[in-house]
Amino acid sequence: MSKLFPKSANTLPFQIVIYLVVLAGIATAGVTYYMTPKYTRVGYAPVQPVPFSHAQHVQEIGLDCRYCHSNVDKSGHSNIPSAQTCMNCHSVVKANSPLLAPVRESAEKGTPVPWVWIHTTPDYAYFNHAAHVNRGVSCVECHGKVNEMDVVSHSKPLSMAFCIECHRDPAARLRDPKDVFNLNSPRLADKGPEGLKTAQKFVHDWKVTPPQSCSGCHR
Amino acid sequence: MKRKFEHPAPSEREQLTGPAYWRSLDELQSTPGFRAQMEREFPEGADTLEGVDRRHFMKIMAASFALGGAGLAGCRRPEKFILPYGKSVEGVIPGLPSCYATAMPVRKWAIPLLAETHQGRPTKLEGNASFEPHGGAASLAAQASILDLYDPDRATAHTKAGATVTREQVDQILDTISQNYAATQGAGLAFLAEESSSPTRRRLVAALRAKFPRSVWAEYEPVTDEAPIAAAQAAFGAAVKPVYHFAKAKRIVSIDADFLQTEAGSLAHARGFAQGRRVAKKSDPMNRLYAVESGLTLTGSMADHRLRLSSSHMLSFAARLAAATYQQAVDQLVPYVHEIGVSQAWINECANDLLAQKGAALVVAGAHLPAEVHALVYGINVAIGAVGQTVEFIPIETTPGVSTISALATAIKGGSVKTLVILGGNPAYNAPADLGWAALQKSVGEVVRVGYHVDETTAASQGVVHVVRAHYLESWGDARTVDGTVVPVQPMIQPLFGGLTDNEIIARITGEKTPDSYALVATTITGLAGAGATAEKTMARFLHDGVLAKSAPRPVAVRFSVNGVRQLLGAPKPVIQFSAGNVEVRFVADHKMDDGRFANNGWLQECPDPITKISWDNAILVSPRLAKDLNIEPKGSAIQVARKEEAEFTMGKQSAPVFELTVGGRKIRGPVHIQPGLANYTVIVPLGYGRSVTGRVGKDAGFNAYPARASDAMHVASGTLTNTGTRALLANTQEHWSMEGRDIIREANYEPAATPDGKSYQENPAFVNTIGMESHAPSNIGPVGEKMTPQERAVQIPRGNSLYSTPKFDGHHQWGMSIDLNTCIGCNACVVACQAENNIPIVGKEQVMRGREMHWIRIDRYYSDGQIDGSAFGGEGNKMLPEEPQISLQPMTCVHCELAPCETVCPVNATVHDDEGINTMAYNRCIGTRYCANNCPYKVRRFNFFDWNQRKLDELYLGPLADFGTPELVKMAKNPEVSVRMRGVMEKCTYCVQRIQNAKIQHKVKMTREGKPGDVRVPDGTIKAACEQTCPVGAITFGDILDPNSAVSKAKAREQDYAVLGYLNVRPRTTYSGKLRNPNPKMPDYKPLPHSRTEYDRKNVPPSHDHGHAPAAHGAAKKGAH
Amino acid sequence: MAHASDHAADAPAILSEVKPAVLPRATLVENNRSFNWITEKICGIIEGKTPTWWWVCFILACFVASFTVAGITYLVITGVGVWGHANPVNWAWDIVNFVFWIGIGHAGTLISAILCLLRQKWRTSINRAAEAMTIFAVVCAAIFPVFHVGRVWYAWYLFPIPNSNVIWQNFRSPLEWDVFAVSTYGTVSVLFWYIGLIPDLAVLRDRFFNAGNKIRSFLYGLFAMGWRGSNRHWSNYEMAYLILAGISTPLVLSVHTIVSFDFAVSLIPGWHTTIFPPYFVAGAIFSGFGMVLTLMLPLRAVYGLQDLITQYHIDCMCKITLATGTIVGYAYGIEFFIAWYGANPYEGFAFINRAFGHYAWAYWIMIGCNVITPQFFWFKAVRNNTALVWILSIFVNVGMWFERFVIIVTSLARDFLPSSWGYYSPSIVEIFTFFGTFGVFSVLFLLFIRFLPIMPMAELKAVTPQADVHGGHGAEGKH
Amino acid sequence: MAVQPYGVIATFNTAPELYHAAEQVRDAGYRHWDCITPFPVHGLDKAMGLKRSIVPRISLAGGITGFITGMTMIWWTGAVDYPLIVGGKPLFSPMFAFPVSYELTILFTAFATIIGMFLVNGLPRHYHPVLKYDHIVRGMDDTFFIVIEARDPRFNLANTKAMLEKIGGAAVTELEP
Repeated sequence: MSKLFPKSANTLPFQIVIYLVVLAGIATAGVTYYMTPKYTRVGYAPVQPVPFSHAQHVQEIGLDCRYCHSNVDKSGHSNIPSAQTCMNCHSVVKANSPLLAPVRESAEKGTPVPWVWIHTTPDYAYFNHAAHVNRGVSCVECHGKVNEMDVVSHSKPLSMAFCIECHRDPAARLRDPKDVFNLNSPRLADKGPEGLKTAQKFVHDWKVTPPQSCSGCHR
Repeated sequence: MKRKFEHPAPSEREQLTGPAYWRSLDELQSTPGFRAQMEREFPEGADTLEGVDRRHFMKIMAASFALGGAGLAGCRRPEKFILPYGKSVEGVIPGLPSCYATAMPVRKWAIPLLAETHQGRPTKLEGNASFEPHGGAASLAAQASILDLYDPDRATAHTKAGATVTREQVDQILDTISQNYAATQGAGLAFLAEESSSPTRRRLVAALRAKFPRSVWAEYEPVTDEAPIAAAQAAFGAAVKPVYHFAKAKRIVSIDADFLQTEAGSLAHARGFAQGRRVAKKSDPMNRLYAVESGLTLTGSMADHRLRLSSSHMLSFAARLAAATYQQAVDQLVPYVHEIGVSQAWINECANDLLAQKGAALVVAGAHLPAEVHALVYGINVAIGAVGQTVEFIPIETTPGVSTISALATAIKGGSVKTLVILGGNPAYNAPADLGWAALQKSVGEVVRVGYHVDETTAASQGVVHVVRAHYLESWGDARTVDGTVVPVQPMIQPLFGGLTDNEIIARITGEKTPDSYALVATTITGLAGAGATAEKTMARFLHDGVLAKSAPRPVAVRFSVNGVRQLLGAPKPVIQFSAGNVEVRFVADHKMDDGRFANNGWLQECPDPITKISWDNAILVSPRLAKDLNIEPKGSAIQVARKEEAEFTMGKQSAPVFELTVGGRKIRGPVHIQPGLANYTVIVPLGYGRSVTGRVGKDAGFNAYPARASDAMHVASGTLTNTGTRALLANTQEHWSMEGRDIIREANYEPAATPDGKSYQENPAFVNTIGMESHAPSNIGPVGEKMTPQERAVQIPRGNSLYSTPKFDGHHQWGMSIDLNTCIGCNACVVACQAENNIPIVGKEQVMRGREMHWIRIDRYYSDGQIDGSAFGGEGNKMLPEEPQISLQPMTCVHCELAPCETVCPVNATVHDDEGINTMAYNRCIGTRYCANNCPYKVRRFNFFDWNQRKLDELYLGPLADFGTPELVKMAKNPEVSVRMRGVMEKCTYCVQRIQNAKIQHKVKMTREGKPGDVRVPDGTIKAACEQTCPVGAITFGDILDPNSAVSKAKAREQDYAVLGYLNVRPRTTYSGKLRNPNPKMPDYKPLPHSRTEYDRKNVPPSHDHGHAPAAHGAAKKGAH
Repeated sequence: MAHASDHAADAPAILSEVKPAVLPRATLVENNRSFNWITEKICGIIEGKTPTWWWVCFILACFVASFTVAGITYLVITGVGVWGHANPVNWAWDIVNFVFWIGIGHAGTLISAILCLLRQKWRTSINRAAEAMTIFAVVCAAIFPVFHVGRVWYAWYLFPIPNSNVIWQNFRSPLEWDVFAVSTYGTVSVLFWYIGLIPDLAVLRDRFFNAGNKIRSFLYGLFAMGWRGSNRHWSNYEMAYLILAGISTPLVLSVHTIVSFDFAVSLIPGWHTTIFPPYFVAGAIFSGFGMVLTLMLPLRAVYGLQDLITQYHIDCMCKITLATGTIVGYAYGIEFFIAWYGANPYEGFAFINRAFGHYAWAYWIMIGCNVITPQFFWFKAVRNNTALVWILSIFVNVGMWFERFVIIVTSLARDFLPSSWGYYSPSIVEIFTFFGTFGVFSVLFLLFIRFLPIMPMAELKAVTPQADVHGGHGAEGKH
Repeated sequence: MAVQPYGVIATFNTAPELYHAAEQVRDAGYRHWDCITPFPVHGLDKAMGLKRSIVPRISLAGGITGFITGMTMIWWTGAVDYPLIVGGKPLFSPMFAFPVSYELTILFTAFATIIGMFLVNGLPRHYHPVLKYDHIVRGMDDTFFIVIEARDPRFNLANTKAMLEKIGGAAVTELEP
């Protein structure tokens, strides 16, 4: 009744609709971003008990990934090195650095160093390192340029979408098996004009058929 | 591989006060137990690390597990930690399991095993294939025994009069005993131990007896699984025991012997029996089993001719069979022959059959039968030429001076026992009732009890010292298998609660200061290996192989002594004729609980009895005839559209009348279950239930039958039944016993009948195609599909006349399975193996009664008697219970349909196919509509109605008011390769996809290393499903059907291979090989068709099409066969 | 409604000749009531003082509804195990109740849409309440499929929402079809109901304003969208209404067809039946009219609406009940025939077992209530006896619940492998949860009759004799 | 003169009166005018000379969109974006896509119809000069009105008023804007 509703009320419904549309859009976008691994994980860079710099160890000293993560190409699980491994060098180098106290303590007593866990897949998803690094998937594909990180941070979302993207098109992301542990190496497909063909040949010859059905990762 | 990181750290409080399951390093230093790990890693070098070096090495080892974190770090997610080894352990690669050889001791034999460990945590046991007679099989109990290791209710601390004592105090107590009795040469000291086959224990006991010659060493086992030595002594004049070679036996007579399940060596027997029974092609021979039994055992269920007879009448039967096989002895045997209601023709034809296969026939008698029967059976075996062929005799190592529990009881009564050491066992629960053991034990001044659980025996006397006994997976030890081969018992983990082994106790009392159980074993083994063998090499080899080569005693030649047997038989005794008022009572070891030792094992409690299908309970089993006489036969309904149930079900729960059983004035009460196939007036009373002092699982499950059992009638007695008028609910997992004339299990006789009907295997090996809807319907795969090879079919999925086409299955493998119904003995080992492998929870009796058991594989048991009524509305035939049933067993699990009906109906794509033909189940996608379970024609999908893993089974209905979480100890039992499912999701058999995936990955890694990266096909035999691996009869074959030479392809190529419910066109990847029966046409109880086939014909073949030629003709036309 | 004859007049001549038979010549609004009388009568219900009985009923209904709330809360926090489900019966009361409520809802749409298309003007006095019933029934129905899932917090997986798991729905699943069908049905029913309410809300808006109740006037006005009775609006409005009626008709048929697909598409004997769609739709109409009678007869008595819901209306509904009940009975028979004729032993057993097996009691309750009960409606004396009609309508409701129970539970309980045969019995939780949905329904319905016009005033006015611009002499005037 | 009124309104007591009056207004050539009725009066559209509503076209467009949306969505999700083998059925088939597409057709039609109806009617419009008329309440109840708007080219306050009175309109009143 027009005695109840002012004239301005006539534009209100339209405005409300506009607001609702905008609000719904923002809410959707917010949820899609903030509730996905892209937000919840990427960038996670916790403070570790020992300020270990991958950049220093890889770029300056030239260690191979497998020096420490020695079982990455044998086991599903990429092991974190024991303190013993650290002490191979650090019994000599910086032997008394206070920063290395937890490592020395661990090596001495056998108590583990409580490294904060960064890269993880959910409980029900099974990821196997050996299956990937032996067949041309470089560390860098999932972990980012760890070789340049002073503090390791979670650089890829590691969501199912992320995994599936590569499983659908492995040729675009594979490296020469020799380059798997060289995080600066280019992907096969990026190597010049013949690159993609080499990659496709690799996929064909090695019978690289990453599973896209549930059983590949969920057991 | 990753799950191990998810064990949350024990809170600080827990670490300080609660049991520390994973020892800290300090403790590690001071305990010798963790060396187990060492030996496994460096079998060769173990020796050099003895003593200080070894300790030093141990010192630097850190627990490999990682701890989950506490608290939240910001809003992202909980902060968790990765805890690496402090020092690397050589050979241990986190994420890869290792397997070590060990063995599970069972009374006087043992089951050699391989234990799969994940960073020092055993999670799964498999049979050790190095032990040839078992061929890598493990029994139901062996599969389940790993759960006992992680039993939260096991004894967790040494106690004295209920108060915790330290290990040092225990040592002190033992040392005191040793010192106190040194002077008296052991007078006043008594031991009561379990039977054991361990050479080390034998050696230690000898040393003990040498030091304390006046002490009493008694051994007691409530149930017997080996033939009495007295029989061999009488028959052969030697202490020998029979070792059977069932594989060589073409004709077998079992006299009340359940050699496939409860007798010693059952795994070897089952494997041998299956070899003689497996028929892959027409020319393969098939053995024939005659079973004479009072109960219905798994062995009886496999019988081609089955005779129901009271156990008390077995002597008479044996005498008649002996007379029939050895005419010369007739006169001497006549006095022992009584009228027991068995037709002479039956015995004569049976005997003729045995004699016709001289040298390839075998007669076995049940261990519980008196020595007289065994002696006669030895005679028969001699007569039919079995000795030296199908049965051999090996000498028994007798320990002189071993006393019995009765003698010990007398000694206690006489007041001559001051200190009693009870090693294992549970006499207060299972000693013969007439001994009044609990009271006796109370009268002994000092009792030291070595027990795994705090049980009735611990509770029986006040001041008892309870020493925690180590689980065999925590112990060093040894044992002999059924043929005498020595096998190691090797620890997989440091004793979780500081348990000790019997050997350590005995050694300590003998006076050894620091008994080291590894050293004790090493000494024995080195001694056994004979001169010239170096200790370290022997041990290394021994531990690596899991068997000590050539340690089995050689069979000895035996000579049958008629006189000895005549003496043993003595004067003939009259036989009792049983009736409803005076029934024969048989006390039998339960299929799962054994004598009660597994009472707190949830997997076993929940596993249904293979015959009765009752879980969580035992019941007094009575025959349908006796039930009628007792007036408890279920009434059924006026229109019986299906066969009448064998029990009354109210709201789907079996409601059993509770009876009082009186044996010699002693009374027990228990629910009565009607069991077809029993001797009319024999009641079967399974032991092992009704535990009053045990853990939460076993307490008050079932009723205790021991109080009715006296030392003069341990196995067979007579008694009376009276109805108490009350009822008890039983958790029966299979309500209906009849196949209803359906084509589910397709059976045929091996040999043609006298008047050939085209239905026998020899006449038509593809007989399965003449049964079922698909036998007279157009082919589901169409003419195009019929022309394809199985490999093409697996990939292309021809759709026949369907408008739809299936996307191609383009995986490198196509997985499939074949189950041979002809050899499956229904032992349930697969059920529990699957449970252990796949983290399948138990749900408790209440939930099983509702029908919510979670087993991914189950054994369906059907009876048939050929009496079913063909008409739709039923008839008189439907109203009777079978007295002489034929039993058909069928392992049923997800059959991985290519055109899976469950997948179609899932709204969220939680269950879809992978490209290798597996019907996958993504738990994390599942929202739990349960539509898939409804649409599964095989009903093999299981739903998590509650959070079985996180809640206590008695608090399921309390919701959030109940505790949440899994005990640490229980978590350790979980397989890290398999998701633990939460409530609200569906689950089912995955073909052990974790094994498949890991094998594929390992193969790829290996091939890449070897420079053959394109070889991605896993060789046949690499992957074994858990059920397949443990199956003692090799009934299950799994593998790649894309490879025409794989075992599974060959199994599927058998002409009798068929798909259950094939007409539904769901194309199961698991197919079944039809069951064959091999009755003797000359026998008076010969039936030309298996009962199930008769019932099928009655239900499905119109009377005009007599003799069922119609479906046969159709099938023939379709397949173009025969 | 008015539009129907208008458009018929515009249509080609042949169409006007093939008008569906308009058999009834009975009076739709009796005693020649004026427009104002209708307005006063219907608005009076809303504007009057809240009667005591309403409060009593409302509190009672809230109490009963709390059973559902409590039952569902307990279910969600504890697990589906609190219900009686188990292998092999994985669906039971939950889906029975779902199909039952959805079926009831169908009568509402049928009355408002199909009868509208068929120009059965007698629908006008009952269609508003019937549509409300539809919506409330769908609300009650939706509770079950939503909460019967094991992990209700993941129920959003049912909708194609893009997310980081990149996995989509299975559009082959009848359950997924159900998701779309039921949510569409709910939405369209609400829209249809709302569009019918607009003119009446405008009336209430104005009346409350005049009565000085600005708040209620504002609320009604908000939803009346500024309706002013403009004939230019009426023209579009009527077209929209007709279209909604037009799409609601195939919708209502498709919804129950799809619900029946839940069973028909499966392969369980007793479910796998091609006659399910028509049979379910007939059953839905049958149960729906049963429910309409059960609800409207007491309402008519309490509010004295005898002039609006006339004996003629009751008569019509009884006849529809009779017709659909007979169809349902025929379907029961045909199922047995097909099971026999198909010669599939599994199928055959499923039906024999239904009638004579462990659940025979449920089957015979179903037959008694669904096949025998409606046969009484052959007799005019019965149709004229309101009390008897009401009692019989309750039998119909009970019978249709048992029909779903028989189909779902007996088929699952004994399917292919006898080894997995079982027996289902409900737990106290699901009994109370179901019982509580009647409370939920009543709460909503009581709120509806208290705050919204229970009859469409505009439509009622349009069928009165005065509404005829050509000066007809009564309802039978023209058409 | 004061503000130009919105228009004039005339009251009619019965439907036939309104009907005949409407015919005359129509014949008088007015374009911006309207009848206010408590219920849809049979034949009044014709009497007012209204064209057939365009709502059905909007509905049709909605329906087609719905069907295409359904089919495309099912095809894209099942056969293009993430093909999975489900029950051995094809990745896409119009058979199983039909039920959902059908429901979406109906859903989109319903939304299009309602939104179309509101848009075509210019609703919601809570404030309107007609609604300010004191007696308009009865227009929802039992009385009929004709409103002729001032913006009509033929509108002339006096003449229009006179015409309305002539054709039987009672209480002819000016409406405030």
